[in-house]
Amino acid sequence: MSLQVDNLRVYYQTLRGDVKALDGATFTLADGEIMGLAGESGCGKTTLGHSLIRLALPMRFIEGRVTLDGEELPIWDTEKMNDFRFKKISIIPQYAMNAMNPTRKIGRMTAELLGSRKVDFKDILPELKRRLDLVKLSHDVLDMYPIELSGGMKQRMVMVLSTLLDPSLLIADEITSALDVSSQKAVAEMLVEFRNRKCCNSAIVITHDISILYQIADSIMVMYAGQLAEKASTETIIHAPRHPYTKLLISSLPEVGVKYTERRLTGIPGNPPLLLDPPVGCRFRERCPIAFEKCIEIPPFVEIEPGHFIACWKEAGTHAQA
Amino acid sequence: MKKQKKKNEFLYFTLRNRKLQIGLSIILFFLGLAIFAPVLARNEPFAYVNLRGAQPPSSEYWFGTTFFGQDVFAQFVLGLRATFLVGAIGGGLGTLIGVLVGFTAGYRGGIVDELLNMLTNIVLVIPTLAVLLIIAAYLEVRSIFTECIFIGLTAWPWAARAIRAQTFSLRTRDFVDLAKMSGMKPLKIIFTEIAPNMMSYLVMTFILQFGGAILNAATLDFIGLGPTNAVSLGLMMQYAVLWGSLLLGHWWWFIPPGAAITAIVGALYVMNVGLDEVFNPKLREM
Amino acid sequence: MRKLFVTALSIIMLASLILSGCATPTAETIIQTVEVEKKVVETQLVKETQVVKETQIVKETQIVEATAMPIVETFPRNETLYVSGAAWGPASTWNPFQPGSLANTTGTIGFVYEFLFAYDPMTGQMTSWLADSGTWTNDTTFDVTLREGLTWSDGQPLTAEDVKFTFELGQKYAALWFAPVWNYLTGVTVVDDTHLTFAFADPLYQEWENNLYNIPIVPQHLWEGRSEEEITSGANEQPVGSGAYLYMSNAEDRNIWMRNETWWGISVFGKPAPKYIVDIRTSSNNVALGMVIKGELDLSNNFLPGVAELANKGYVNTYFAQPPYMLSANTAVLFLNTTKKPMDDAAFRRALAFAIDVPSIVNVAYAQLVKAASPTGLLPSLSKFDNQDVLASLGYNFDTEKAKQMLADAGYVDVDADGFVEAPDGSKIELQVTCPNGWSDWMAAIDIIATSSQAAGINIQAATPDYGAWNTELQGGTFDMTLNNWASMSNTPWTLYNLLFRHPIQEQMQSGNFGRYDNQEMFDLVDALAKVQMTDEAGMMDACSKIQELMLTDMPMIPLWYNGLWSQYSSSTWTNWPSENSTNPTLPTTWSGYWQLGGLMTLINLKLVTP
Amino acid sequence: MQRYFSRKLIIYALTFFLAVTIDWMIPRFMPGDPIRNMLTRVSVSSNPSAIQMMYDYYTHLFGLDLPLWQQYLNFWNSLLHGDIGISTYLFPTPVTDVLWRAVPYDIFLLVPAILLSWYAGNKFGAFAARSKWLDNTISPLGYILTATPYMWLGILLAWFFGIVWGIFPIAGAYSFNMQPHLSWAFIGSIFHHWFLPFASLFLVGFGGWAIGMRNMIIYELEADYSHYLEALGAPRKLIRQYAFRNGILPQITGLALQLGVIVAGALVTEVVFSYPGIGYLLLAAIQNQDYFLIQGCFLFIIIGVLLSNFIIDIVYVLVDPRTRRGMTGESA
Repeated sequence: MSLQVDNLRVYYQTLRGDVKALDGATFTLADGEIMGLAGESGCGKTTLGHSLIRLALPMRFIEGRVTLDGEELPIWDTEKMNDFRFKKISIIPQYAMNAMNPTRKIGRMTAELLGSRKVDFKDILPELKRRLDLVKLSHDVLDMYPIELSGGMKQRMVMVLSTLLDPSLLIADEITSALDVSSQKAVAEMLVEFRNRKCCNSAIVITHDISILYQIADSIMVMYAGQLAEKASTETIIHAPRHPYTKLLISSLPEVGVKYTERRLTGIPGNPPLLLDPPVGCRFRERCPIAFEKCIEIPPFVEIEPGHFIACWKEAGTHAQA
Repeated sequence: MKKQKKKNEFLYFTLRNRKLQIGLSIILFFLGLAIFAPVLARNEPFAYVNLRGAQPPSSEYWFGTTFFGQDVFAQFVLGLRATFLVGAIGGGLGTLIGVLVGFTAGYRGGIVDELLNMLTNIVLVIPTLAVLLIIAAYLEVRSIFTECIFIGLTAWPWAARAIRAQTFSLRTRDFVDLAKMSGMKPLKIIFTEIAPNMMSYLVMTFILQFGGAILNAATLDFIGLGPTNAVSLGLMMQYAVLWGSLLLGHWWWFIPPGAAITAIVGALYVMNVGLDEVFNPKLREM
Repeated sequence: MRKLFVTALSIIMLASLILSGCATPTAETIIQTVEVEKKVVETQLVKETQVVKETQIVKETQIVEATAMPIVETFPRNETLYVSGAAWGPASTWNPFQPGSLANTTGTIGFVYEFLFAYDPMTGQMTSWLADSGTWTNDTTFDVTLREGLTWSDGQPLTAEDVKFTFELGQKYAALWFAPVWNYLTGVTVVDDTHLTFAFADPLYQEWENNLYNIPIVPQHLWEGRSEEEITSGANEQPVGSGAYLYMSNAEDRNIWMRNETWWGISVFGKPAPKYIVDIRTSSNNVALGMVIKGELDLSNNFLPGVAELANKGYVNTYFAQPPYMLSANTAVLFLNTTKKPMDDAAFRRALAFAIDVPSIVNVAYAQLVKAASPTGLLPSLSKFDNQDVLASLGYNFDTEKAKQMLADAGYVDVDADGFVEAPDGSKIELQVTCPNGWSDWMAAIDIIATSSQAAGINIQAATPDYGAWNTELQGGTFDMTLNNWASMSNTPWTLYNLLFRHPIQEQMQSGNFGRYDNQEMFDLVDALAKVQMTDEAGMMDACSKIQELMLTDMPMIPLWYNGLWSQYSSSTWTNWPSENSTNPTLPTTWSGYWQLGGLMTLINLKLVTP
Repeated sequence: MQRYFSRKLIIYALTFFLAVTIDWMIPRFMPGDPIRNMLTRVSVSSNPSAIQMMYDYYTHLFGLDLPLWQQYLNFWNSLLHGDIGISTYLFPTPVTDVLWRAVPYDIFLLVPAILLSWYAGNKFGAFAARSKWLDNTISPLGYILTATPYMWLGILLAWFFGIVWGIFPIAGAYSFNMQPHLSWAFIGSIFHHWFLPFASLFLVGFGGWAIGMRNMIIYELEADYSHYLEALGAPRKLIRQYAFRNGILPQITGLALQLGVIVAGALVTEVVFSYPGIGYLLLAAIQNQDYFLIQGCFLFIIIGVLLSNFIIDIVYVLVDPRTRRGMTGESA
């Protein structure tokens, strides 16, 4: 068991009150598992990803416990988390295009970054070069400025950089959304390759694009309105989802491969609730075709089959009762 | 609904922002003095009211009297009027020209942009004050109004530059493309889609132009190229220095006008940063 | 080469400084205590002589072309006179024929170049200078005898040939200001080295005698090879003259003069006390005033408002210990444009003279630093030419009620009840009184003129165009009424009346009669005055009386007050300054053109304060 | 990079052309007659015909009697020969001589004031951006300083230090009791006189740069690369260091844009302290309606500003790799 998250709550502070962007998430991630994290915009998937590595204002830690390789992560403490960042847990940010300091040569920036983490650049240089080969980047990029690289190159460079210290957990945030289709595929495959080569132990891939997950993820976790809806193996989620939201999500895709990016789910009537003051109970209740009285209570996220978790009174009824 | 909320939030931040509160209250204080100047000033600004000449502040003359026995307070509050007038007209004109040039360049693009941008950059390099000095030096009679006009006419380039950049980025945004595709007329696009998004920029540009115009006018006045027939804060400083107030220790003559200019311009700058924080949520945390 | 020299010299000086092992104190430390000052000065004296010696060694061995002027590191306070108030810009010319620009190098005429005569306005006497004597042998012949033993500062003798050469330059070059003298001068004949004769046809005696102390004599041996351009407009950067001081150096804000130890006048007048004169240009009153108070400036001839207050407290010294504190230098006259209505009406002009509040100008605008002018316009030094009878019957004084009455009598009545009178033909009167912008004392004065005239019912507003615009209006005759004071202190009333009634009337009036007062009778009277012999005081008085009577009847312009000979001094280093208590007071001024009016005598009379 | 420079150079050439044209035009199309003004200062005892002759003589000497186009061409012609006329106010000194005498003082005053205020302001601004507490205490000072009119600060400094305390002189470039020579005393005197004008220029500039840098740093700390570094556990120090370095770039461009304002500041400061630079000269030239000197001052100021701009461009290229690598990082 690589990652264990228990009842994690992270809110956003705003002037009108807390936005309950992540309201009680409990799940685990196995060694070597690549887990896709899917859901509509604003469902809390990015909040979840970021809170694991860099919980910064206006995010506010409410409660919960995160354990990585048996060690508890002090995610509420920015300073203490520094010991874990990069070495134990790392991220490929959504803004990979702008993630590197524009006025430093990439090699130098890497060296300075490593130096600040007490890692000797010279020791790691051979490995760095191997990994550049792996992502098909010339070693010359180290002597270049970010602006001299194309979008895809930057993406790959950031990938190499983020995983350079072989973190146990890698969070990949929308790593493909800014790329064209062919690059998307290549980057996605590289991620798997990285995992295979133990450049990272396990990974959480946050994306809008379920088709990418279909290609690379071992499992998929679906979120809705700040809460977990369903987690299961990729095959199960795509072909046999149980949660009514997952079902609608999957069925609304004309075919696998089409993004549902910013478009509203036309197949699902209504809008996601405002997380400033979310409805009590199951947050999907108001849009759910199969909702019933019980849904006024919050459904627990329970394992209905080995490795298949779901938060729905109806689908997991018996288990929930128990 | 969404728009309404956005507006409220903006207003909320505006009223809550400490920098804006401080800046605005200073400006309003001086504006009040300027507006009620005729009521507050108990004497004509140039009348020789105190036959004993220069006297320090007293209950009769709040800011004392000048070398000639003129009421400094009367000159001060009336001078504030000139200051605000120059700021409003000079700064307003500078902003207006800047917006027209910058906007046209940014929105039209192509050769128009090339030309206007080149013009902007050329005028930008020429030191404004040097030009102003020369123009002022050759004008026979100078009023506050002509001063405003010339300050406005020379102050626009950097406003144009900023507006152009902003227009450029807005022009390529999705919603403008969408509007274009839906066959909206350019003018309508400008007013309904672009202008609202530029408002924050315009307000900030105007504020900076306002402050800049005040400083420029003060400099001109001080050098003796100010209005030939009016009272202003810069002229007060000029007279104070000319009539030996430093040496004679008539501090009440040269301190208030400079302090007022500093306070007004400083308040404008603080307001500008405050507005920046309101418009740019990223900066709110500091 | 010169650069090399300076550098070499600098290095030597630096070395000597280091060797002597002491840092030169700044001016401030010198002034603080007298004991310290003395000590310092001693060390500096030693140092200075040392440096000068070395300079000469360098000159002899290496550089022949270098000028003999030494560079003085720090001027010893007890040998240096600091003055200011003459220069209004950086030095640009040492050409004695450019009187206008010479203000910036005051002393070019007076220190370096000298005149045949000097004039002492305190006594009203012409005194001999280069000339021992000058006499009219008949109505058209003027004989001049030069002093014996006159020399130029380069050692050459100054002879009658030099004088002849100088005067004949005016014949050759019309652009020289004294060229018009040749309208009536017919020739100059040298009799011998010290004697020469001027021959005239119908001479203007008054102008001629004025010229005698205003035309600077230049050395023929250095000037005869020069081109017209060099003579009329060259900068003459290394002036060689005959006078008491030598030009030493200049910078943006100062001119420095050094005493001419071989000056012929030392044996005649005595040795001017200060070895060095540093003439400082101060743009700001604060600076000059502050320096006088601290004793850093010995004599300031700047107009310093508020100086009355400081004089009363004893911080500075002035000629008079009480108002007006200053001697009078020239007359501020309100010119009225007689080509415009209603200034074309003598009755209106006379009423205006009564309406102007001169006492307020004196007391408020100038804080009592000036005196109200005599209605004749003549300076106190020429007051013997004021006709008291004319003044009694035709003089004017500030009297609003009388002004109102006179206006009413002349048909100027407030028809539309707006508080201001209308002209007899019913037209509105709206006039402007002007002076150049930034001339702050005058600006205050025209404000008072406007206000007091308004009180008498005349709608006059003050306006301050820029100098250029003002000047265009002045000379082009487009102003309504304006202030002017261009007649300088003189030996003859003719100078003032020549300014006031300059004729003929031309499109551009460049040097007088700006209001275009066109009265042949007056012109004839002024011309008649010009031709009266200077020695004929009764004749002059008679001519002046006629001018004054017509002037005060017609009132084409209104003399208002005398601008002061601004002068405030410190007695911390130098003393024996002229004052009302002096036995033989001279003019305490450094202005260009005043050295020959007693300014130089002031320097000669100075004494070092004995600590 | 070549494109960057050639573009800049074209702009500068055009600016120069335009400035020279304006320079030539302004006095000619404005009222006032410089020769007449000069002659009014000449003794009034000379008669009108002599004055008229002098007038014609000078008019011809200055070339004002030619057709305008001819004057314009002549202007360029002599300009390119380094001749910009003879000052009427300081007749017969050539304008270039007058200006060259003033230029060293300007350099001596402006270069340290600009560079030091820029450097110190940036350092201080970055320091202020460290924490809310520092920001709230330091920034107001910056706002006050940058909003202060140059002359007022000058007046205050002159009053406090020159008159009330009397520890600094308030006029001239070196003590009136000295002649220029090489000694510590003289150098001391030079610095003693330089200090107050320098301080007023420095302080106003300092406030502006500090505020600018503070804002820049706050922007940069919110930039993506800063967040990425944070996510990778980089210490604050490194992130600040990057933010500072990147924030400096717009400040360099800002320096070029501010030059005009600084020149204006120097002008009034020189007036307040009677410091014999070009500003002081320009004022005198204006007051005396000296065509040629005004033109010369303006021209020198333009050339100075263009040169400084060009130097800043070069520095920018050296500092910002993006321009060096063939990308137009900062558009002209």
